[in-house]
Amino acid sequence: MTEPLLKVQNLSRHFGSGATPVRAVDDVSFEIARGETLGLVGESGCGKTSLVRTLLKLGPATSGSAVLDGVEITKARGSELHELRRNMQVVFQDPYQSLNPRMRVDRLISEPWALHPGLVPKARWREETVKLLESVGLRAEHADRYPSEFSGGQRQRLGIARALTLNPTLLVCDEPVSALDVSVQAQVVNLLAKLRRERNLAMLFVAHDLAVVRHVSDRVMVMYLGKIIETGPKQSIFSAPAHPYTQALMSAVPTPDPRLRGHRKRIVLQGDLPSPANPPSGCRFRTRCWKATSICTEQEPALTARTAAPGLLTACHHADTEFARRL
Amino acid sequence: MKKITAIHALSMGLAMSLAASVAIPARAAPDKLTVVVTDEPKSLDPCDTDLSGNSRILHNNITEALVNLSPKDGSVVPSLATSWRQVDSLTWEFKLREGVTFHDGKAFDATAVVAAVKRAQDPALACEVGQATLKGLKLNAEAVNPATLLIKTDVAEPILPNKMSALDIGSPATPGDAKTRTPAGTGPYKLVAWTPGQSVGLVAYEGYWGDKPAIPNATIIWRAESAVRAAMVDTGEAQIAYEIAPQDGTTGQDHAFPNAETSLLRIDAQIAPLNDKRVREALNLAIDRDGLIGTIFHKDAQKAMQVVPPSVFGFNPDIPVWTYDPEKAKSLLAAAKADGVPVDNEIVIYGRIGIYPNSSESLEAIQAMLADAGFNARLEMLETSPWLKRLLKPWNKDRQPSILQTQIDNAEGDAVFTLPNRFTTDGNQSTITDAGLDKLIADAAKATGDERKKLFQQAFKYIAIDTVNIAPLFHMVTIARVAKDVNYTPDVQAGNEIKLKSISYR
Amino acid sequence: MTDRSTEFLPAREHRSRRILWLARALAGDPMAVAAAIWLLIVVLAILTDAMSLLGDNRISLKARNLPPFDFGQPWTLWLGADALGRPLLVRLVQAASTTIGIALVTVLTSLIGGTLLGVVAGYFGGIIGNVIMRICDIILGFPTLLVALFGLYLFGPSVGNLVIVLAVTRMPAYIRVARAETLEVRERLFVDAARVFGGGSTWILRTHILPSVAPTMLTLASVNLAMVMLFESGLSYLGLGIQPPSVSWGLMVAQGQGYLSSAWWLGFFPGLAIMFTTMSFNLLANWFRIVNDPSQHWRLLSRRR
Amino acid sequence: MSFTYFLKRAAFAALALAALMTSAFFLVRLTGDPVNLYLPVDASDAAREAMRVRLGLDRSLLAQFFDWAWDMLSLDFGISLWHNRPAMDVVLEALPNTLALGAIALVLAFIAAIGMGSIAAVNSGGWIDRGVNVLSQAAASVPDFWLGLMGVLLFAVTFRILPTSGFGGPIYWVLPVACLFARPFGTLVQIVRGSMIEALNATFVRTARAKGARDGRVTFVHALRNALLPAVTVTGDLAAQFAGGGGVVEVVFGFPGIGKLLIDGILKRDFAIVQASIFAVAVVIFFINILVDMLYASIDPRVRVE
Repeated sequence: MTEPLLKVQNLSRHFGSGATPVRAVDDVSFEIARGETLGLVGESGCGKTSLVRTLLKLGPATSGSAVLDGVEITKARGSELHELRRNMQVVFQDPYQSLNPRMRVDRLISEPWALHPGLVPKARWREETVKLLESVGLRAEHADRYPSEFSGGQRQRLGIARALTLNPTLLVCDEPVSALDVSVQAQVVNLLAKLRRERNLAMLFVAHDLAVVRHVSDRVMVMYLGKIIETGPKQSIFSAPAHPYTQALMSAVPTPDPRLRGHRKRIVLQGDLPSPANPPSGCRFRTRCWKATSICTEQEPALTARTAAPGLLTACHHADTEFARRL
Repeated sequence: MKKITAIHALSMGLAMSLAASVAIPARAAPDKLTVVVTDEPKSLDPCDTDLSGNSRILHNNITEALVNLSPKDGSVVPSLATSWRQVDSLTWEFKLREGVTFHDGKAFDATAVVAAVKRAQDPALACEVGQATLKGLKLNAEAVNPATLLIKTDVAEPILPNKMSALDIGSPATPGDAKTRTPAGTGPYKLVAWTPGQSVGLVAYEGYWGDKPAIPNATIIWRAESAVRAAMVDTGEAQIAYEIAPQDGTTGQDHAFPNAETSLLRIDAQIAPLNDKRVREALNLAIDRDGLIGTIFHKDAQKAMQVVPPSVFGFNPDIPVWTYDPEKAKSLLAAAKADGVPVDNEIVIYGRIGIYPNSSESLEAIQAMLADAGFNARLEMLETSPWLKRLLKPWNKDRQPSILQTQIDNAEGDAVFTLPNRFTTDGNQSTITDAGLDKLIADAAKATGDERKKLFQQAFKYIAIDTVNIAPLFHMVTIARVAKDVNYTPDVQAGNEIKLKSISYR
Repeated sequence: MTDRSTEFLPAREHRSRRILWLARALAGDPMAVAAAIWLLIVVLAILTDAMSLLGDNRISLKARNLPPFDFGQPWTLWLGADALGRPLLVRLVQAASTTIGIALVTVLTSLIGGTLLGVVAGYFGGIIGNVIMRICDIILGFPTLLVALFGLYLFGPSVGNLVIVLAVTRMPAYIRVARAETLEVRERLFVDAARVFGGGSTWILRTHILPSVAPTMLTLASVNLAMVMLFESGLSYLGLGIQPPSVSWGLMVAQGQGYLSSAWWLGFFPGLAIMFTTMSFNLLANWFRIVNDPSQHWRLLSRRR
Repeated sequence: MSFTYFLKRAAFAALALAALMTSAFFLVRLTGDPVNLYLPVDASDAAREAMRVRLGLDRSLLAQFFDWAWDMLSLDFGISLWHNRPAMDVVLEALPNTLALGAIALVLAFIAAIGMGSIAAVNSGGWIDRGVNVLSQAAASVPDFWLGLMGVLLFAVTFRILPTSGFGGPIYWVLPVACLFARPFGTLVQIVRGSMIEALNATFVRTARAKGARDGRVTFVHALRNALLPAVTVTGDLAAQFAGGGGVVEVVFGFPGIGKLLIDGILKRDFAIVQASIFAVAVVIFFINILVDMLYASIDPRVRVE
């Protein structure tokens, strides 16, 4: 097996100090192979954004490591960090916020080149910009406009084009379509899928919308209160989720298969997300779990293969029984 | 026109409602008089009367001196002393007026004078009189009996009675270790109250030894602006206003009187190009004094040729006044330039804001006149404290060539009060060192009578014609505005005293 | 989200349309038009004087305090003559260049200094930020007049010192606003994006934060222009600002005070000039603020109908 | 407002005050030696030196500073050189005049501005609004000292219905108050008008209107409350400025207030007066700020003082 592109081990990100820090990301480990897309789902407030920001080095890691292409992200500084930036780029959630409204598109797109001199000579910026704009479905004349003159979907295309300027190997997409109209979402997702194929991009695709994740991901990871609670290949997760939380999330997704409609009962979770500063003992999900027993209070379940579903790792004490019942 | 009437009507209405509580009297009550001056007195201590702002309120109103100077000819006339004589070169005897009491009930006698003399010379109190008029002179007063006083001096002082006219006698109860704000004297008025920032109130003293004043209540207030002071007489807020600017002093109510001040520009004769006599002469020739009179200076001001007015003992009437001759000034400058004098160096004119009315306008005009004659002059107006730094020694060695606006006061009537400090080598304001002049002034100060007069006249002539370290401007006048119904004509001493007891309503 | 993009679509015409639109917006505010005209006249007058086209300005004691509105005189004397017989109109124009020049330089200084310090304090925070803000608190806590008095007594009342003192006393306001704006912009997503591209602090400050903060700061500066002018006039009036033979409007009022009852025009006209100019700056600042605030555009544009 | 909050603010204010007083100490001394001003020009050098020794000005600046700091701690502000009595006494005579002058002008300006501003806002865009706008802009732009001079010229010199200057009964207050009134009035009208127009367009007022509330009530309860908050803030700032003396106006009218005292104090190098005035003004400003905060909280319950 080749070395993964991104290898995250026991990564934690805590906010605040003292006795009860907010554990936004708590002891998370995962890998992304070259060209692979990993979907990351979870409710808002579960730590997705903190994880992304830590990986992008927009905030420091509290502990653990994340290695991209042999470079330790959490420790990178100076020119090493600067080089690292080239390999990992991001598409942010809000295309209205992530583009400086006072910069024209050509400046927006070429900003990364200005920061990495030597990559593309200044004389070719215009040409490259047009190429990129066309590759994301925009036209050359758009280069002379301001972001405010674009629609939401067009803006997100600009964001994507800008993320590709440095030709990264890993693209982090932080809920890239959740701010867009449903009709536009599909276009942008398709664009991302196309680019991924063309450029052999690895992606970390963050979303709370499972349908979107299903469309682009190879593998899926579910996060709850700063922890990964289930991860596995797309097929396994979508067809046979073992964790009750995953099941609850799935139940909310409209199934493309018409035969299954009406057969599945929608699971509505009770209660609010507990405070990450003071998570429940044992299994973190137990306060909202309909299957919780005493063991869930006492022991924290480890992320292990618990079912026969191939490649599926689940952190739930009751995952096996669930699987058994299904059969 | 219509608009103005409307505004008038509106404001009238507004004023009516406001005036209900306090109205301004269009005409003062006949028992009250308000005088407006420029500044609040700094002190009301009898030993500080060397400052005109203090002495106007105190001198001959609240406190009196042993003698007075006659406003007519400067001669010494009796006041609290009835007669005096010189016993020997170092001793003077004064006979004191009897039956005089201070406002606080204490009797006026020789011991009171002894205390006052001692107090005025106490270095810890730093009295104005002790440090200016009596400077360099040690007085030792002895009471022979209650009505006879002996004053001994450490050096011969031919004009001791003149000097005694500046020393006001306060009550023996005046504290010896601090200045007082509540003076008690023997004068026709006693102090009622000094409300800081607002006014000083006086009331006639029942037990005054002389004629009772016509107006029993007097108030002295102060305003910095001459236009405001002038307007106050018109509005009835005051009956007498001092130091009205020339542009306001044009009505029949305005009385101009010579105030013993002489305005001049002091030339720093030690710095090039001003160390060349031709340049200093050119400077004098470049100033159009006639053009300044009647415009920026009052029409009654007199062109000066020396630094004391004609009333001063030692004044020399034979010194020619500078004529206005810019062409000659130019040729003098050219001649100096030909000899390598750096006449193009920038000369600063240091002015003092408000030293007399229109002080900055006068310098702006003079600067323009100098520029016309080919001088490179820059004007800098200073506030009093930095101006004093330029006036008084020590000076910086590598200073810019400069001309300083100043005026010299000689109310005491003798040239000795003007010359030594300003024109001798040791003088703290002197820009010249001339051993001959030093000796001349020293000899004059010791001499008496005609000899004294002759020597002083020589000194003035020498300064005006040989050293030329000044550009004398004018013997100044002060303008006082007096309300129509008030009977008062200011005299030459009005700059330093308001003779309240001589004022009456018509 | 209002998207006015369709209004400006063709890129080439963007700029010229913007100017047109500004003109339209100006026309929508008649007071701003009047203000602009007044300022234009003042600027033109200053320029004319700079090219010495205004004619004779010599001292002429014979024309001292010549009354105004004597139209038989040369036109420069229509507003009368000052205490030294110089045409008041010419003096007013000369004073205008001092007064407005000082106001401009002061505002520019405090704008640049205050913005830089405020942005630094907001972006980096920490000890430097704290020190900057505490100094601001102290300066703001005490009357401007006092700070100015000290400054001018200490260093002497020259034009340069006047500018420094005024700039320093106004600066805290700029620092506070710049800091608050920076704190807000710093958290924007596009700043994060720039960081992910490898932008360092300097880059982010220069290309993202400063341009975002600038419009607010410019609005503040335009309001301050009027304030500084009034303040300079006050100081000059007190004898702490401009000194003769230089001239400013405030000083002219102060000098005119001595002629209050004999030649009222000496103090009247310069005061009027201060008022008109201050008012013009205020009105234009108001207009500028509205122009820069999309939610208030209607006020300017709807009036035309 | 909690007591601890007050203490916290007081502590900060005390620190700021200490910093200011210290800088004032050095600054006034840098403005020059008072000795020349207080002695006749003919005084001898020995007399000058004697006075320096008497005032302690011959010692090192640091030694003077420690002495001064010690006196400060015991609230001893020294003797005024010019007035020849305790500096704080002089200051405390002037301060009430200034405070009264400022308070009268501000209260009048505030009331007038609320009235004018709301009338303009209700008639937004109309003739009344334009008139008010021009008037308030002019008032906000007029130099107060010039207004004072013109007032004197018109009402005192020409019509002779008001005194030129000075201090005394109510009539002496008319012109100074009018001068100080102008700028706050102009500024506040602008603010009240602006925020009322905004508030009148805001949804909550429409809601209130939809509920059937009468127009007058809508205007004066909702919009006015909205406009009061910025108006109070600005008034507070202005009050703090005025506490330092309506400096220029006090000079114009010879009004015995703290501003004039301070300017005279600096002109006369009367260190004790300058320091005592700064101290008094700073303390007043501190209380004004607290007062504004309390007012703020009482107008808008959402603003919690913390």
